[in-house]
Amino acid sequence: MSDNRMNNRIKHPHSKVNLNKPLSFTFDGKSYQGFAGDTLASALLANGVKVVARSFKYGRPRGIIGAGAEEPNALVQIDTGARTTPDLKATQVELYEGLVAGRTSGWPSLAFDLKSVGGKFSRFMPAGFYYKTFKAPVKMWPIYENIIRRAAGYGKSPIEADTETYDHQHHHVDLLVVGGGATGLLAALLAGRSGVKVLLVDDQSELGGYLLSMPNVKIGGLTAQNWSANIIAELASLPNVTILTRTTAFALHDMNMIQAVELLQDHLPHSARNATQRRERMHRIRATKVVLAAGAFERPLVFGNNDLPGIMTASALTTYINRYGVACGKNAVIMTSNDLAYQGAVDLAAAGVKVTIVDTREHINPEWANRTNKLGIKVYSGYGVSEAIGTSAVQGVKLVKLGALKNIVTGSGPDISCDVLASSGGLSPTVHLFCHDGGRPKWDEARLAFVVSANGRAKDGIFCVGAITGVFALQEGLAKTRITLAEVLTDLDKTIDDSGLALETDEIAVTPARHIFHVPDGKDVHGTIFTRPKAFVDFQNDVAVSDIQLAVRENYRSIEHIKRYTALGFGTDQGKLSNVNGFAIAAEALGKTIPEVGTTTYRPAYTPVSFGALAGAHVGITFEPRRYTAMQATHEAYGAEFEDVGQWIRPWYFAKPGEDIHAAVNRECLATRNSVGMLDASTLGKIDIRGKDVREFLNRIYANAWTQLAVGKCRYGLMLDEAGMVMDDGVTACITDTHFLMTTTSGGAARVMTWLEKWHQTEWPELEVYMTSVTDHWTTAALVGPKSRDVLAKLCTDIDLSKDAFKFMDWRDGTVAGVPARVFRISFSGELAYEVNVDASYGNYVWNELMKAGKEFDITPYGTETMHVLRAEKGFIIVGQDTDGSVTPFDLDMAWAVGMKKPYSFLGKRSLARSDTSRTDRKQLVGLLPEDPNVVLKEGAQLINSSDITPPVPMLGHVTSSYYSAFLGRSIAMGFVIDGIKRRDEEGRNIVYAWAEGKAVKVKIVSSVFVDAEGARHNV
Amino acid sequence: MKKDYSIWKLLSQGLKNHEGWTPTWRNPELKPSYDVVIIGAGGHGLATAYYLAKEHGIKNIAVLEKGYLGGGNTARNTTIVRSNYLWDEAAMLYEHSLKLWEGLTEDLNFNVMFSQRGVFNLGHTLQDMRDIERRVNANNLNGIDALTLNAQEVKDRIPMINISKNTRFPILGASFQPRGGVARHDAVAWGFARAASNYGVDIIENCEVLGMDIVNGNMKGLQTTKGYIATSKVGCVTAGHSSVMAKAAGIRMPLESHPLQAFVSESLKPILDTVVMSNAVHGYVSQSDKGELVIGAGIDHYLSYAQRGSPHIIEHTAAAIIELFPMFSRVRMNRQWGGIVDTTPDACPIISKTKVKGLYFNCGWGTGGFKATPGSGNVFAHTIANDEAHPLNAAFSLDRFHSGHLIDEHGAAGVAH
Amino acid sequence: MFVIRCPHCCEVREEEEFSYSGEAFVARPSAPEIESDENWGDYLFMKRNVKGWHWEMWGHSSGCRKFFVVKRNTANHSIGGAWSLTEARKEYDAEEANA
Amino acid sequence: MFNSSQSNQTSQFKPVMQSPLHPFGLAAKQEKVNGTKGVWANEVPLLGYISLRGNVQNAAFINAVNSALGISLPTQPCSMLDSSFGSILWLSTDEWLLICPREQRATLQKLLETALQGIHSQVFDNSGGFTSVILQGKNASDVLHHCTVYDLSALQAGKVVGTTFGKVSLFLQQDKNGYRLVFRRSFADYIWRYLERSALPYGFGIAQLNDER
Ligand SMILES: Cc1cc2nc3c(=O)[nH]c(=O)nc-3n(C[C@H](O)[C@H](O)[C@H](O)COP(=O)(O)OP(=O)(O)OC[C@H]3O[C@@H](n4cnc5c(N)ncnc54)[C@H](O)[C@@H]3O)c2cc1C
Ligand SMILES: NC(=O)c1ccc[n+]([C@@H]2O[C@H](COP(=O)([O-])OP(=O)(O)OC[C@H]3O[C@@H](n4cnc5c(N)ncnc54)[C@H](O)[C@@H]3O)[C@@H](O)[C@H]2O)c1
Ligand SMILES: Cc1cc2nc3c(=O)[nH]c(=O)nc-3n(C[C@H](O)[C@H](O)[C@H](O)COP(=O)(O)O)c2cc1C
Ligand SMILES: [Zn+2]
Repeated sequence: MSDNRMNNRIKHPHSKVNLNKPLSFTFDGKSYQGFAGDTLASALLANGVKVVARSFKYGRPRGIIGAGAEEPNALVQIDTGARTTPDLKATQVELYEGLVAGRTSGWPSLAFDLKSVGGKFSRFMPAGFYYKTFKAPVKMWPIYENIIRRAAGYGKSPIEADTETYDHQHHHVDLLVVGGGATGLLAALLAGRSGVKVLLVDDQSELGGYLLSMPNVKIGGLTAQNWSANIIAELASLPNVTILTRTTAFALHDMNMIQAVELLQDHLPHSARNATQRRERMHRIRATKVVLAAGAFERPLVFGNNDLPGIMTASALTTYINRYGVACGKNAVIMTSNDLAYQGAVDLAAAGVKVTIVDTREHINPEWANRTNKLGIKVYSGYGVSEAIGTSAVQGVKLVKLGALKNIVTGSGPDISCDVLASSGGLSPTVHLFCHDGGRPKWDEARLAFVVSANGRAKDGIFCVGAITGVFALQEGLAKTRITLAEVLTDLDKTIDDSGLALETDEIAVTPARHIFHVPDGKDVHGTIFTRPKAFVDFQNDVAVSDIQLAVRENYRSIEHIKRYTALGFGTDQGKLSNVNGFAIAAEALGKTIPEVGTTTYRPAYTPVSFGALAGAHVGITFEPRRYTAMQATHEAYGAEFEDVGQWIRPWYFAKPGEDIHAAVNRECLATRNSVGMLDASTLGKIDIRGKDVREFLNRIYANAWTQLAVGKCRYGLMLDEAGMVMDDGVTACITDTHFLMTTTSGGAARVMTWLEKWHQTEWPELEVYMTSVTDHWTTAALVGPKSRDVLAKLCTDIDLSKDAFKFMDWRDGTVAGVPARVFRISFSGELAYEVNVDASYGNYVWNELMKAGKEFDITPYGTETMHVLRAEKGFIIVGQDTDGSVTPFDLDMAWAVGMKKPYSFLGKRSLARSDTSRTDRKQLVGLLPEDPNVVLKEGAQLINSSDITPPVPMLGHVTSSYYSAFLGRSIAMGFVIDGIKRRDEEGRNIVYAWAEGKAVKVKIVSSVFVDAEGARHNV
Repeated sequence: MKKDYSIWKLLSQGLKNHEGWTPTWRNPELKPSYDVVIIGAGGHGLATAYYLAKEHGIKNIAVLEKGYLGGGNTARNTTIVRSNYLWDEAAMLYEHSLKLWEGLTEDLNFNVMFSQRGVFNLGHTLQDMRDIERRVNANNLNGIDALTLNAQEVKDRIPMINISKNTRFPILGASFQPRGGVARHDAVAWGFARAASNYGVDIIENCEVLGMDIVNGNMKGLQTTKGYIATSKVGCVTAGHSSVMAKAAGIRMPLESHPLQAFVSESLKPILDTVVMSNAVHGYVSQSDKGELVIGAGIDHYLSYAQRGSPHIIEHTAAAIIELFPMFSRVRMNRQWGGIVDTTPDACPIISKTKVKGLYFNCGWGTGGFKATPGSGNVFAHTIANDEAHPLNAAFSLDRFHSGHLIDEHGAAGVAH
Repeated sequence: MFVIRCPHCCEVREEEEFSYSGEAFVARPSAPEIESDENWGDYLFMKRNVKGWHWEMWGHSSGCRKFFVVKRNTANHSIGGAWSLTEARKEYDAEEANA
Repeated sequence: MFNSSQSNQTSQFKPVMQSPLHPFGLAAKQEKVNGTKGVWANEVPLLGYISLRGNVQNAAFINAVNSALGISLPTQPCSMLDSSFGSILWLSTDEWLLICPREQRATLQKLLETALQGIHSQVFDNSGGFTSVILQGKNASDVLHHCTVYDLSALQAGKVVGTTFGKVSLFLQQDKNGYRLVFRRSFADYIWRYLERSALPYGFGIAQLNDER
């Protein structure tokens, strides 16, 4: 090719890539070709792309290291516009036609990153250097910080709203198997055969796990591929088994609640994506038993310049050749401390790649020696790679001879050239999920790994099989899976059926690994200005061995401190490759053993999960419920603006064309006071209470007394919490001696219902009462104003509406517009008013009939704002606006609503007598009149004694409610003032200032009843 | 105190392979007795020890920590710092703290990365806006910077925010405190540890207090996993575990320990340069200097000491963040975790003497005590040293739960912060 | 996030169906008026806040709306049992008697 | 037979009832259930709902209810009963919901009230407060799995459970070839939209419910 790209693609008999289906894609602005079955990573490697990223701190060039979820370097930005997604791992991005991938680091380009200039001074930027500098002068910090921030971050957040959708799905299964590798497949099959409900999830596009990378192994005489194909086919035939691929179990919570996210569309070309389908689905799986078969990740060995592009893990190298048919170079060096790397080496050599093995062990497995020998692979045993050579890609390695017992350099070795370098330090089991809810892995020195035991958490229903348990040999893993599953199935009252399953393999028996994590280089730079080449532990965060050593030197001795000081394992890979190396290197620096050092805490997410998937359906219109009344459509048609009241949506005001809120509210208020208005009051909570002890119950629940309330009458009640603070209010009607109907505030209904039930069930079960929420049953139209009787009379002939027959605070049953109705003569405005309650099915009809009937009186529907003005004119409180949870009835000047003589100590009563609550100079609710009648105080204005503002200014209280009263032709307000009730009546002390928006406004403390103090208006 | 952290030292050490750096805090042997023992090496405990040594001249102090220092809530909070509380008592205490934050990096000679990028508290209902107005006015009268913004003004400052009226909880406005911001949580613990250690304070990690030796109502000493320690003054600063300590002292506290969770996204190029909090939709978010979105969730309502919470809380928070910032839907959560917060009935802390002479408690910071770290340590040190409350914490005594003089900050404290 | 067996619905249900409702067996003083401010304040606000086995109330808010008692380990979220209020009282009293 | 207050009804009025899902105009959109969509649903509008509370320990209560309704009140947790008048759902140890055709609710209410005279109990005509939705189709249970945390495999015929739906609660039971969802009026908008959204991937149709309900 013209820009001398290398083609690393080979024809491989087992490759899962379909060479007949080429796909074109772009990366970092350049076009490339890959094939169906490729990941972005395999396609880039096939195209010989080495540098895919620049490192976070030092701007060093970085290449692809892994082949899956463990990848720390190859973070890419996929797609553009509303679909752009940052920080995906190229190793997990499936290729599709037209895929557009961008880099997430490197400025101005991948080839040259400005950070790398700074990176040249990396010796001055060790772990935590920012804590020691950027301090002086103090004023400069924002500027320093700005520069630091400019260097921050990988990918870019989308800036357009997401156009794709997500949802959740709940599962309840007998057994969840996490991981569809050889052991997971076997586990699922054994369970599936027993008939229990099984769910198998695997994060990859295809089942098989690491078997996909080791096609040459034979299981029960079958090739790995055929063996798994058989199992998959049988699983597919079992109706009690569900398989989800591309599904990552990312969190395990209490009692085996597993969250897993399924990617449904990201692997499809745009043209094949379906707008009615989800982009991702989050599964919430409640499993009686869980089998973790999550496998393991190979960790690389740590050595100088180990971050050069072209350096990867041995299993990644193996995976690329065997699964994707990509040889990552022409001349490979593979360093290992164990047997694992040999299979890949052999496979690579068979594909024609020159391979050299550097085995840190003195003695290598004779069987592998034999095989490598046959293929002409040179093996250096007892050597290690102390340093990689190269600038923007690996070009060779320096070998050192290692001590036989200690990890020290005992001699020098040759330099070997290569274009790809792989290493294997052993496997690190994927123990993450096991640990999310408190499980801990154990160090196994023989396996050189933090492992989890097969049935160590059996009592929690969690079992583990395969590589996660430290069993790395396939045959042993399969055999143990069988044993573990027998145990699981016994727990589920089932027996195991393993007929026809051959589990023996043709693997080469494993010989012991060497305990080595960091290859020494033998250099002594102590006290000199010379440094070692950096040996990286955590690639994503540029954490080098020297950083860990520095942290320890500075007394960051807990592994959690080391993590936090160096950022080890902090990246988007969460240290899948780096953590164990870090623990080991820390252990060495601390002079401790690895288990003494321990691990950091494994937390969700196992791999990152989109906010969209977490949110599921709870976005947009279904974010949170909206509750509507039966008249919603009518209100909308009438031009209402709405207000949230708790979960309810209520009309706020009904603006006519050209009106603003003020004009509309003034009009609504005047119409109501002068003729008739109507309010949708359906949202008030309503609780039907029955039983012989209702009165006693109400006496205990409410501050006021209920013993005397006669049938046919209503009464206002104040509800206190046990601390004596007002929590709700409303009118309760006596229907019969044993039947009451309570109303509550709109926002407080559910809380009150629970409150009543709780006291009844827990404290007073002896009281014979039942209560039922009837809020939704009743639709309530409040007909308010001097003409309300006239309007009602047109529709209601079976109730005598006359002044004396149907008195203020009475209720009556009858019909309104031909519909059975319960009518209350109560008033929240001080006007003659009726609240008409009907079965909500008729709600809209009755509302409209009332509107028609009121037409001749110019009936005016009004919303919550006008309701607030009208009630404020009368000095009525709104709980939640004029109270804030710190207000007693006495503070509200509502002693009349407190029955101090009731025999039972009603809820909150005792609290009213506490030394602080019983003070008489508390903040008290009063009326406020601004000196200038045209000035409407700001709700939330603070009240102070003088207009002199020199902080701190003592505050007396604040304005809770404030309106322009069209009826009075002036502004009015309510608010709290220390000792306000006394001050109100004391000339000279009754002036305060309301402070808001930088202005102090002179205000007079007055009674809070501004209109009709005698109550003449409602008494007509 | 030695103030040897500087760019010059860094450069010179850079040339010497950083071999000359000394321990950030000493690793001393535990002594058999101390004048004052602080239980809990979180930010508050370490700050207390620091100010005891620095301002009250007490030298023989130990801070005991059952795990690693700074590993409690200090390690797991979303680091929001602000002082715009409603009631005078709380506002003054948090403002005292905010002032100390402003000089903390210099005072400790440790860059705590205190970044005054401003804090928005969004309002979504008319009542939210009334409460905001009330709080902002109170703040201004207390000399605390704060302003009320309408929805458009919020949008002008945070261009990505969704102020559409069609959302479930449309943004109607916000309060904004420009001096608020975030700080690097770990640095705060380490900076105080280093400074306290320099004053001779012994910080003992992996030392759990198991029991208290109280004779006739007087503090005599502590049983710990490292043995008995004689002391007549104990400051208990154990956050989520305060009730456990109280039980050891034979007293009860008005505390409930709940899980509070948070999560971070993957690291992104800077996109959000301030702190946004919303009580109505239950979420808050800022972006750290490393680039991850740091997002706080709500509490679980059950008691827990397990340092993890329920996933539906996190799910809801993700939804809330999308409601505010629909473009973050494709951003991914990298890690989630939980802390144990000690909540009080009035969402205000307890900084108080107790019935036991020589035993002091500093707790109840609930979801929002990180911001108070320096101020809390400062007044608590005073309280311990003088056996009498500092004027700024007098109102935060245990007595208030008997007198009824609660300082109800639920409105300003909101979900969590 | 746990599951709880509702003693009234007699089924194991997801945590989300329930609401936590505080420490169980907090007795309301029978004669509040004679209690000192201190005792009353203790009743109102002081909590055991146990680390370990905790007797607590839950309400089956999405189900039968009944309050009942759960014994739960707050250190690790394991559940020791769930009983109706009356049954729980017996269990609790027995446990207190043994302690 | 009839509500006493209806007797003096004047004839000039023609009361119109609207069900909670009326704003969605479902009647106009309904079609015969067919294979093109995975999920079918519709409201069964304007049924009668009677809330009943009483003490199962009290034989008088049980007897009164049983003889009034001619059934044996379901007292097993989460059980329900279909009867000639409709169904009766156990909601709690002392709470039931009777669902019946609208025309019958007054009769039933009266019967119950009369029978329960003097017995501690509660009978409330809650008909305005509830509605029912029938959910059918080959993906009916799939769609519910998106909406509720309940384990539907435990929901055999004859069972009713109170559980979550999105962020609200409802009662859920099996229905001939699907499920019935019973919920409160004010949540109807949310529940319907949530259902619609959840069903989208399967195809969502408004079912013609051709039966006697
Ligand atoms: C998720 C989350 C988000 C938060 N967000 C914010 C925020 O944005 N802004 C804000 O201001 N606040 C926030 N907070 C609250 C804040 O973190 C805490 O209020 C604050 O950190 C408390 O500090 P501390 O020093 O008192 O407690 P901690 O840091 O918890 O320290 C207490 C220490 O006591 C130790 N200890 C306990 N028992 C013993 C014993 N027996 N012996 C010895 N040692 C013991 C513990 O191990 C711990 O280290 C958040 C909290 C959480 C969990
Ligand atoms: N050389 C290597 O790197 C390597 C790695 C793993 C396994 N192996 C070998 O492969 C054989 C089979 O091992 P195994 O079955 O234990 O493991 P495996 O690695 O073959 O299978 C595990 C599967 O689980 C998936 N997975 C992991 N975490 C997941 C999660 N949270 N959610 C969904 N899917 C998840 C993985 O992608 C993989 O497909 C053994 O012989 C083992 O030693 C080798
Ligand atoms: C402000 C803040 C930012 C964090 N950023 C990251 C991060 O970028 N990557 C990460 O892995 N964890 C991050 N964490 C979480 C920690 O890794 C860790 O989960 C948390 O401190 C709780 O400790 P634990 O999980 O060890 O119990 C962050 C924590 C805080 C408080
Ligand atoms: Zn129940």
